[in-house]
Amino acid sequence: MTPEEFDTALETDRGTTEPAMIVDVEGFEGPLDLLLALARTQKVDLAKISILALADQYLNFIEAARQLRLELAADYLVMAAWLAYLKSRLLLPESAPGEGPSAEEMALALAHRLRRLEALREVATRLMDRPQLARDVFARGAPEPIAEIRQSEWTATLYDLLSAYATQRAKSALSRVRFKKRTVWSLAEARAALERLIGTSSDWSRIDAFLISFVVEPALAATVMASSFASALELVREGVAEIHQKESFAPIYMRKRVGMNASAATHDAQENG
Amino acid sequence: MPSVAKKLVIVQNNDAAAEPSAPVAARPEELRLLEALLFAAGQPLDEATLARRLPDGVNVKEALAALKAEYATRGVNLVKVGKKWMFRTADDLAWLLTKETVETRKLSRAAIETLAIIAYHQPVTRAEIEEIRGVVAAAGTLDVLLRTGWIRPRGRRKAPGRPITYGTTEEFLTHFGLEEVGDLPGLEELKGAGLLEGNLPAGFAVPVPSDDSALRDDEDPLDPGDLDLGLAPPPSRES
Amino acid sequence: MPSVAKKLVIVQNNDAAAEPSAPVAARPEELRLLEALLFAAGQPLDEATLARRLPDGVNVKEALAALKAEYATRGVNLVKVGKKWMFRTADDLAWLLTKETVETRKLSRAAIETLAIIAYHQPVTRAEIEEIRGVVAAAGTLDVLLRTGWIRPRGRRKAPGRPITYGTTEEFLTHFGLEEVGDLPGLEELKGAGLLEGNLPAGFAVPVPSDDSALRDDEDPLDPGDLDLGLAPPPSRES
Repeated sequence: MTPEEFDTALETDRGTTEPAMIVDVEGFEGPLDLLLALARTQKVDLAKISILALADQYLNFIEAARQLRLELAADYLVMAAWLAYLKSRLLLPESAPGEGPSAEEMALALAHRLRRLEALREVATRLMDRPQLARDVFARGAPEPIAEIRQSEWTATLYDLLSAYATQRAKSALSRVRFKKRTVWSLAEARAALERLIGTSSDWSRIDAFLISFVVEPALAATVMASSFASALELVREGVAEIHQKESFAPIYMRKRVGMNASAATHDAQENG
Repeated sequence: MPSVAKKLVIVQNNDAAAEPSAPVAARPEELRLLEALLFAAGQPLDEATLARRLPDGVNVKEALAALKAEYATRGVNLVKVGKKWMFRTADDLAWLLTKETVETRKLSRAAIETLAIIAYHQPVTRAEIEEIRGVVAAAGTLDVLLRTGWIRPRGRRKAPGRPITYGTTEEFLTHFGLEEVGDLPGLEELKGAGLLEGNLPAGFAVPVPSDDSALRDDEDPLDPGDLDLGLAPPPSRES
Repeated sequence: MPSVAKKLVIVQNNDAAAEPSAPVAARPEELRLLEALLFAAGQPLDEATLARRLPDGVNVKEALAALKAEYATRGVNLVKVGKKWMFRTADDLAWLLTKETVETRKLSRAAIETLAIIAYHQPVTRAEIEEIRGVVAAAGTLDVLLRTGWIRPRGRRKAPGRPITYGTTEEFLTHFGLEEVGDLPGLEELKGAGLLEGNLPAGFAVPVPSDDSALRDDEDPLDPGDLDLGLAPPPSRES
């Protein structure tokens, strides 16, 4: 039974002193709800409601329920006891003022609670009547996901860098003391190169300038120089070429042998060798 | 009869300009961008997020206002819910679209009332909810509401027993299309009638609901374990 | 200069009519309905479905065409895919719907060592790096370093096989807060900082690095195809 049905059931019996025989508290959400339903039968603004009359209605209702041996929740009985007390206070002249709230104040507080519950129910209805998302109004049915582009940002500190470098350099230096394989320019290679040199010109050519063109890696300079010099001396000894150097550490020149100057060149070369 | 005034107006008729009818003041590109972002998003977006995605120098507030006005009469409206913006179908088109949805879970009367009490009286404790309803809350009511994601435990009342206080969430605002709890229907009437006061003595300031996550003076933060007790499950999505 | 004609026009200024400015040719309601239906739909809808949902007598084809035209210049377009219609973000705004997230990753030990050797010994070939490290480089190490943008292939060594030489970039300097690569600490400084300890063999040296972009005498320029060989791929996109 809904409160509305109860209302009508009760209304038909209004005017008789006998309480309604159709009693059902199932439909009520507690004593306040029952009181509110009863209050509505007074058909007046809740602000002007007669609490005394309401208390009577409630007590009659409870009494009827008891006669029918209906089991009532404790809440309802507590309210009944309180209303009976309130009723007695309202009927009797106020005896000791200042001792707790007066009967009038208690009645007003009850009326306030009833009005508050009623108002709340009304706004609750209005709230639920609002267009609700996914019931009345709808968001985009097929949202387009935001594509995530993950970009890696690498981190490394200068300390990481330096310590990695130092550690691994030190480690490899200590653990792998080894002799570097030496790249050497063979005498044969040097001789062939020199023969090509003196073959192209009968004038003096600087050996070092010529040799530079063969030296790709600086590390090879020494071996190229040494092999070339040795080959040059060999060529001079064979009388194929002559070399010339003005002073110690000065550039060495070389040319195809052309008679007279040979001995001087050889002499110079020997001196510097 | 309205008065009819006659006026003489000199119109400079510039032929050249009149010929290729000038396009209606070109629509600013930022409206396109905003439109795309908000249409694509599955969730409401706040202004800061939008600003971050838009080119520098775009006045997001103004652009949103312009876009909202543009869409006001359309089948899809731009609405502000909480501090966020989203496109939604127009309120009056529910009839057209409701067929589309599976019957949404119906809340019990107790749950609806409890939700309303939390919305209008927040922050509010379970005892206060029971006081207003005049009935002991059924065990499942708060649970059901927590599961909707519309309410959340927000703190603890500085009172004996330190009861948990409840408030509404951003999802609540989104679901009911509210910009803020101050826009709750009937709030003004309730306030005017002094019905938000609870049982406070007269002359006490009228409380106004607030879902401001800042705690009130009479609230303590939740205890560390409170949120792990299943009190606030992740906002459930309705499918 | 376009000719400017002056005209005298008598304007009847009807005050009453002027007040509530008449709405520009009212937009047909069916466009609102279509808009809402297509917006809320979880998947593209075909014309038959749309027709069933719309009031009788609506010319769906025409309405769709009108709606498509309306949205053509917007951030969201109405598009037909197959026989079905849907709203979709404008093609040119795809960039807007991507989010770039930056995840920081630590370089592996091998990568850091390799980077350090490149920094100190540049220009240096892969074989030389392996020689210095005493380890064959893992396949991905140089790749990862190229992706950081901190190293670059700078030329080819004039030697058999013409191996690629690597050097550091400006980004390398920026990242490590160096003004120039020559600021990298030398042997004495490394010792002073306690990074190099123990008995180092005589002749142990730390080169004075230089990232001068001019090719060395023993370097050839890169071959035309070198940079396209995936040696320096654009920042990889992971989805």
